[in-house]
Amino acid sequence: MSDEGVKKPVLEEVPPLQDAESALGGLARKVESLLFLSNQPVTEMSLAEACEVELDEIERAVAELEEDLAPGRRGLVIRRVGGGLILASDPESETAARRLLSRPRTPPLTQAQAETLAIVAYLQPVARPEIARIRGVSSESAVNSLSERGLIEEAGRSRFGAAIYRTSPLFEKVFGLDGLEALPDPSRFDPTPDDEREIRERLLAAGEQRSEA
Amino acid sequence: MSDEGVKKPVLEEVPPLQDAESALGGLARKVESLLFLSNQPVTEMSLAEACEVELDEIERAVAELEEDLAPGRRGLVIRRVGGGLILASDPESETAARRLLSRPRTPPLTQAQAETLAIVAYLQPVARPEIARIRGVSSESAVNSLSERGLIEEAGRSRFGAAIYRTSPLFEKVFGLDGLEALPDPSRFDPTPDDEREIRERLLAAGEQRSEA
Amino acid sequence: MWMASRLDLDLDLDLDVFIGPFDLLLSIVLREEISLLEVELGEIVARYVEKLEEEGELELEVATEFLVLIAALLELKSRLMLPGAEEDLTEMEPAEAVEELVARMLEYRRYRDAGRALKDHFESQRGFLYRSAPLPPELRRVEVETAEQVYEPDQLAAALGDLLEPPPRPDLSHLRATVSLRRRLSVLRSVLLNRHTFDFDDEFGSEDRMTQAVTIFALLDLYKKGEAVWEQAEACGPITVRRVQAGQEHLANTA
Repeated sequence: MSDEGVKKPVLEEVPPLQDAESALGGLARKVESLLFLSNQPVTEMSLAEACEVELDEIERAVAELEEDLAPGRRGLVIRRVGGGLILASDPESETAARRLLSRPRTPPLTQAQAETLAIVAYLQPVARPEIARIRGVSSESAVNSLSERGLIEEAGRSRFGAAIYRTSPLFEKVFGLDGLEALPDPSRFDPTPDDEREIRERLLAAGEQRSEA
Repeated sequence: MSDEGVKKPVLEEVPPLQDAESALGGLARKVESLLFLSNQPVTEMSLAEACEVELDEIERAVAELEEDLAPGRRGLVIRRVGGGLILASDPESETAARRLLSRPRTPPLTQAQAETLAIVAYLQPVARPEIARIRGVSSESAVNSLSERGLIEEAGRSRFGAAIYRTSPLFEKVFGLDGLEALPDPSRFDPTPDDEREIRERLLAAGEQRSEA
Repeated sequence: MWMASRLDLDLDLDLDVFIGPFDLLLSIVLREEISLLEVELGEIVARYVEKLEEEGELELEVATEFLVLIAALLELKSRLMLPGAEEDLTEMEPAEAVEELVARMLEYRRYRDAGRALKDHFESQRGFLYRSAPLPPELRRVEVETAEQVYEPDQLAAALGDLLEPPPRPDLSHLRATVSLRRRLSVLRSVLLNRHTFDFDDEFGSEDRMTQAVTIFALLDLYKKGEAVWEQAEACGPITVRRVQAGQEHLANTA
């Protein structure tokens, strides 16, 4: 007696439409679901295995879906990439997507990100191994996320092949800086160092101690 | 650099089809794209802002899309969840999807978890001791596992320092609820006067009998 | 207080399946086929509460409250039969307690049923799967034109200041040397007993730095005592250690 009404999802109340020139066949529907859920290209072979059908059946279903998702028909398109199939949004909606989705891409900086960004900002251009030496730990993930967020960018390679970083124009914008000269004087947080060479040396010395600890 | 090739859509090469009884209108296409890209429910208001159109235009586009994605027509369905719209795969493909993504099925709720979740859902915000009082048993492990599964979350402390819980946005998502108002009416679970009388009488009878022993 | 065997006769209860005392009580009370008159209600519940407590699932306060209610229920009739016999110190009259127990059971039952409904609903919704793909990279970053200031530059200066600070020396006071000079001395002596001369690296090169250092120290001690001499032709070159025969002291490492 307890669960009448709850059990019934809204779904079941609507009878499936059968008209359906525009509806997809069962297997094409399944393929669409699978491509929707996967964020990597999926081969037709994997689709066939997942659906437990023969490859040629999948091929027919994919052809049906491709026709249905032909450019200009829907918000999604199907693409063949890297040997597999993947769904993508129609490029037409890119501007709207940017407005909808790119806003919250400025989460607070983690301590690792703040340190890494400070090193790049004050010492730029600076090579990745140097960042690691100063922080006393590998800084790969902080460097990657700063770079993915567009706050730092590669500015070439060192003689030894290491990536060299500098801050980006976006960095100045989100920190409200009118040029790099506007970076606050770090001496406020440390009384002594005055020139960049000295800061660099002290940073490296402190970093080496950190990594030994 | 990894996404060149993905970026260049097939689109430009193929002239858009114009036949299109079955094709979506421009705004509905955009809405479908946006919902595809977002993995959180999106309100109609945000869609309107992103597309720079009026709310009623979005409502019409959503209605068009809802009709198009009606159950049984495609591999995707559109759902109203947590105050917004979100795309989901059709449940028909669940088994194939789990095979493809080798994702185990989420475990069902245990009875203790279900009771605890019901208390939190209907009484929120509710403190942990209150949950124990109603269940007659410490509910720590149920509370912890619901928290771990992300279905409930802490919402502060009571005056006496006890953790207070409420349901999470994920709860609404996995239960397919469009807001907490969509929970089944709790009066459905109220005992009838007959139930109440029966329990009282049987208890009293036991009490009398016992004391005669 | 009551015979356990009678309980087993009367109803076959697997206490493990109940998830709380109210759950147990409700299912006993509502079982049509048994008469509560026949059942040792109090004992079953008490045993169950005990079991919960053993498993650490019962909060003392919750249990006490519950048992007070049950006890009051079981006293009900005797209190009715002996009106005014003794004024109990408990604030609650048994009749009142029964009412509260009924209310609590009903309240519990409401959430038990709501929980079952949620559980079923959960099942019906499990088939819907949501996309969890990350945003395409070009949507992952803010565009320069639309970006606004969200961070304080001082954050950077502070972070750099933290990095300038050399870390505190690790406290090693809790570590005790595990290499003993005495032990290294005896190792050296036993090597020299068997061989007149040996190469330091051949012998100790595979030891850790600490052990090697203490061994050198021990070697100095042997030299001081006149038991051994050692030579090293060049800096960082091989070290040759030689046992000193009587009357041959202090040829030393001047060679």
